Amino acid sequence: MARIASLAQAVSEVVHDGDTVAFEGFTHLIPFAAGHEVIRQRRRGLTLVRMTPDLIYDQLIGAGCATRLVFSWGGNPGVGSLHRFRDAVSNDWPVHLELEEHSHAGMANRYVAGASGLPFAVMRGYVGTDLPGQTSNIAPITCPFTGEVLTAVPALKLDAAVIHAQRADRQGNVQLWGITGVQKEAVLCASRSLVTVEEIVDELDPRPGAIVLPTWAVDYVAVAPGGAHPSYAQGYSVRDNDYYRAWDEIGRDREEFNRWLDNHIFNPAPGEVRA
Amino acid sequence: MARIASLAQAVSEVVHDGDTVAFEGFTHLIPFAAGHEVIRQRRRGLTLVRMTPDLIYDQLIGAGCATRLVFSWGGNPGVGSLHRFRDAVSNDWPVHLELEEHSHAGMANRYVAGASGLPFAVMRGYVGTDLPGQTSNIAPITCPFTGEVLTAVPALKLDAAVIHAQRADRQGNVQLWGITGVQKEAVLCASRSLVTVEEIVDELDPRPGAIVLPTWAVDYVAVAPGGAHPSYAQGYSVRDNDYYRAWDEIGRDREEFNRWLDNHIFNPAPGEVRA
Amino acid sequence: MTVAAARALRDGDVCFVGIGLPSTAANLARRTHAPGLVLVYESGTLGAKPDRLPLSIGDGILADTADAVISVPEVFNYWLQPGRIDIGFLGAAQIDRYANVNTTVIGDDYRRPKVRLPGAGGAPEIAANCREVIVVVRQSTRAFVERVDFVTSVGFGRGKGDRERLGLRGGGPRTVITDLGVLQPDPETCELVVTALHPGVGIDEVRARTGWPVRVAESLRQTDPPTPSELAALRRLRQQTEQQE
Amino acid sequence: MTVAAARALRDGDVCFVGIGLPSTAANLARRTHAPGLVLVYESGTLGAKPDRLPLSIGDGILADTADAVISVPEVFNYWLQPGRIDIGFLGAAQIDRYANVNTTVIGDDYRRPKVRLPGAGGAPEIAANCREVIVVVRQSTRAFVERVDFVTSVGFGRGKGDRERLGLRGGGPRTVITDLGVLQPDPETCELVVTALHPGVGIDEVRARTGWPVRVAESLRQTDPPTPSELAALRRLRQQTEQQE
Repeated sequence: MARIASLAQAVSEVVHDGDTVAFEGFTHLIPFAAGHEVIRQRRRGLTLVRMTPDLIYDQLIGAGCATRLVFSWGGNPGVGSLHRFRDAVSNDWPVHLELEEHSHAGMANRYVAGASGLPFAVMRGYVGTDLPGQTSNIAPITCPFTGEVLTAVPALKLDAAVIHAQRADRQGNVQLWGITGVQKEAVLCASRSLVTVEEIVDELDPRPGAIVLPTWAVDYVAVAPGGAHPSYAQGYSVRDNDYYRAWDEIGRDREEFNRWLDNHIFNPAPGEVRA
Repeated sequence: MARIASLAQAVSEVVHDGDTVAFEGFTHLIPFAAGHEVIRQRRRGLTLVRMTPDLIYDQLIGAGCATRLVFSWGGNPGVGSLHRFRDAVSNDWPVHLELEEHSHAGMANRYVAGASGLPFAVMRGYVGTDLPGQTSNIAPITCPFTGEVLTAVPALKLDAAVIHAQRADRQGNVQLWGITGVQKEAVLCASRSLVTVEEIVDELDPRPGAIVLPTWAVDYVAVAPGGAHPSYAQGYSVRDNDYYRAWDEIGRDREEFNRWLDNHIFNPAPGEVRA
Repeated sequence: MTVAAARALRDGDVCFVGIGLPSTAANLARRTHAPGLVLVYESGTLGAKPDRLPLSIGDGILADTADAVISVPEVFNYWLQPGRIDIGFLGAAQIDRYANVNTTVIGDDYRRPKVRLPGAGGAPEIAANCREVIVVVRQSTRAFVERVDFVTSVGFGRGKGDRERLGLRGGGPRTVITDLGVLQPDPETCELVVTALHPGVGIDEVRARTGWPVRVAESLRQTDPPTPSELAALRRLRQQTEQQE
Repeated sequence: MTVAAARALRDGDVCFVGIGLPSTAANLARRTHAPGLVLVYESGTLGAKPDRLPLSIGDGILADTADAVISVPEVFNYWLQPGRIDIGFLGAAQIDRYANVNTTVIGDDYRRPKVRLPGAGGAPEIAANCREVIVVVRQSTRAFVERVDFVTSVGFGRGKGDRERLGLRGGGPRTVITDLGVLQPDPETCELVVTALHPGVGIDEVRARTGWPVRVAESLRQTDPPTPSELAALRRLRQQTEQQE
């Protein structure tokens, strides 16, 4: 049964220094509020996992929370580059960031293997690219029936998974809809999980396209209205495109970024619930 | 783009003598009408594939359409045994039926591998049982990362897949809901596919729990109202439990069965649309 | 047997359910001592809460009342395989001294069986991967055999340590419930021993209906008779089911 | 480039679309000559029919207008991997003589790159598994290089036969659309050759902006200029998009 807790408490229970943790969301329902709370709690030494690291990962990396990133595409979607990510990779600022790099198909299959309790997944991919040369986590595997050689990737094993969803009920059953990405798989890969939600309701009436994570598969639920801002939360809010554009400027400069951290994460204005 | 055709035409285009074919439906939305049309068209030498062969497979086997069955559980759900299936296995009546036998998990993974364009799937299963001794289609496989030994099963490769769904639109997009089993995977495993539907509508309004097979992934759609009778078609009809019970008597006796074939399949009463 | 099976389920357990006695027992448990029992049917319903017994695992009432309806591959791969299910139920045509189960064929020749049974279904992986397994079977020398003709689902193999050697991660069949009583694996040998008798059943009857010289636990219990409220709940469940047919 | 890319799409094609120029081109094609074009976004929307351009692949308009919304693993495993997608689009920071594409790092040292790029995303498997691939990239000597610094996505490897040797089942990059014209692989060698120029562009300009001595096809075409109706449709699409922001 999931426990319903405050965001601060849930984050402190679920995300610890040195953890391997995924904040998933395939450009929709990105758990920004939870990520900001992790920065606020000054977690260190995280291995961050995600298919599409974007602004919240740029922020976590710039704030010095992470020493490793496992990913398949890192950018500011529709805008450009992630400057804190680049600065960490190229200049070790604020700390060195080690990379393990995959394709989307590879990462998706690593999540599937983890969710399935298997040590690895089989796929057609990576062949002929320079990606296998940079990690030992891509290996050939031979079909025992046809002799064909395919590619294996190891399961993702997460200490923690954090996602944002539209709703939960009072028992802690979680419902999300729209583009649901790999969020279910991320939760099922993890030893501990936290779902932030727009609201808690008495009953999760069925909705087209919705998936439900039963309460017994989730550890913590925390109410965080607008917790996906500036990304989308379908049915609740649309993307704050100005924020994404403004981030390009903020992220580009270390001073500017540190000012943003101080003003919006560590000392937010009274009533500033998001960002 | 799926073609919309009559049941008789669609079956004759999709199911040919000697084919490997799955009529899927996990005790819900079982394509009975299409199966009866196959009997009527006197197909021979079929390899029938299904996780849960039940009455319609008993009927196809008794009618002499099949020479091979790939399956994981064969019975009359909630009632008892399949007597035509037993008679074919034990007495070669009306013809010898070769068996290839798996577990549900194995069959489900074989469908997944086929739908994924992979030659095999990896799972935890079969270990210590006598099932691997009876087929070469279960093999050990070693994880290239951990050295752990798991089980591999080959992808299902179907010439044809036949399923029943609630609705299609005029473009041939197919919508089904309720328990959807492995129907999507079956269609995606097959070179040719046929979906029988309760009705064709102008627009597929989204429904909770519904899945949609896009028209470009389906070959034929045929209208067959009540085409899942006597099984369920959620939202349209419930299981005709008397039919399942009565089948136990009909299937038990060769004469009785042949009479049933004559009266209900080859020479149905005028207006007898189902069974 | 139904009441005894229902009692074996704890409130809050996640239970993998098949049609027949397991479904009846699980739904009875939900209506008596375990309202928070989570029912997972292999057709893809997580947390189904039917108000009558489903006719088959494809019954619409399961989808209508479930917390989530998922595909069959997802049931097996995301939920059963990783060990997320606490309790699995198995039936058996044969069960042997080490709780191995046969639902495939009776007879020595797989290709020419004496009796062709339905086959494996979900059983091999239920037996492998659930935290623990309950087997429900009527006691007879035909069913309780020294060695099953075909191992469809592994109990304890040939004895202690075999599950570990095979890499099976679930706990295996901890409880075999029959019409006469309960058998459980001896902690030292994993051999099934009689640990409880139902009211009015003598140990000689159990011995006479077991196909090997069955041992009896030192602390042989007697199961409590069904309570009036259990019997009433079971009757109500069956009535509601018949009204639907 | 956008109009040229739109024209490369045939009515009824199933097209794997990323944000940016590919999404604009695909939606333009849907509004002009290819109303039956099927758009698949890697976020999990099959058959999205947005009436404006999505801001990102997570845009709700994709889910709202799609025939089906599926999980990301399903997109890659059930739809892309088996070769069910006709056309894939790729962008490129670098592309080489054999149409191999780099979106990972600029520079010789992967660990200490001159420029760290976003990475692979869906590209390696799009390049491997789509029936054919269209690459859209502005022409410059920085982008068009003899050999890419890092092979993120395989075009034709080191030349003819390499795709087959690697077991790649899709057709590879059949069309490279730039701001100057179109390059296509020579059927004999798989080397990219200039096959068309946009109106007003000379071949010398293409040569000057290509980092290898690029060959020109014997049958060099000139692309038709955008028609008024194409330009109007493009303008309308952009207006509708801006109104939403």
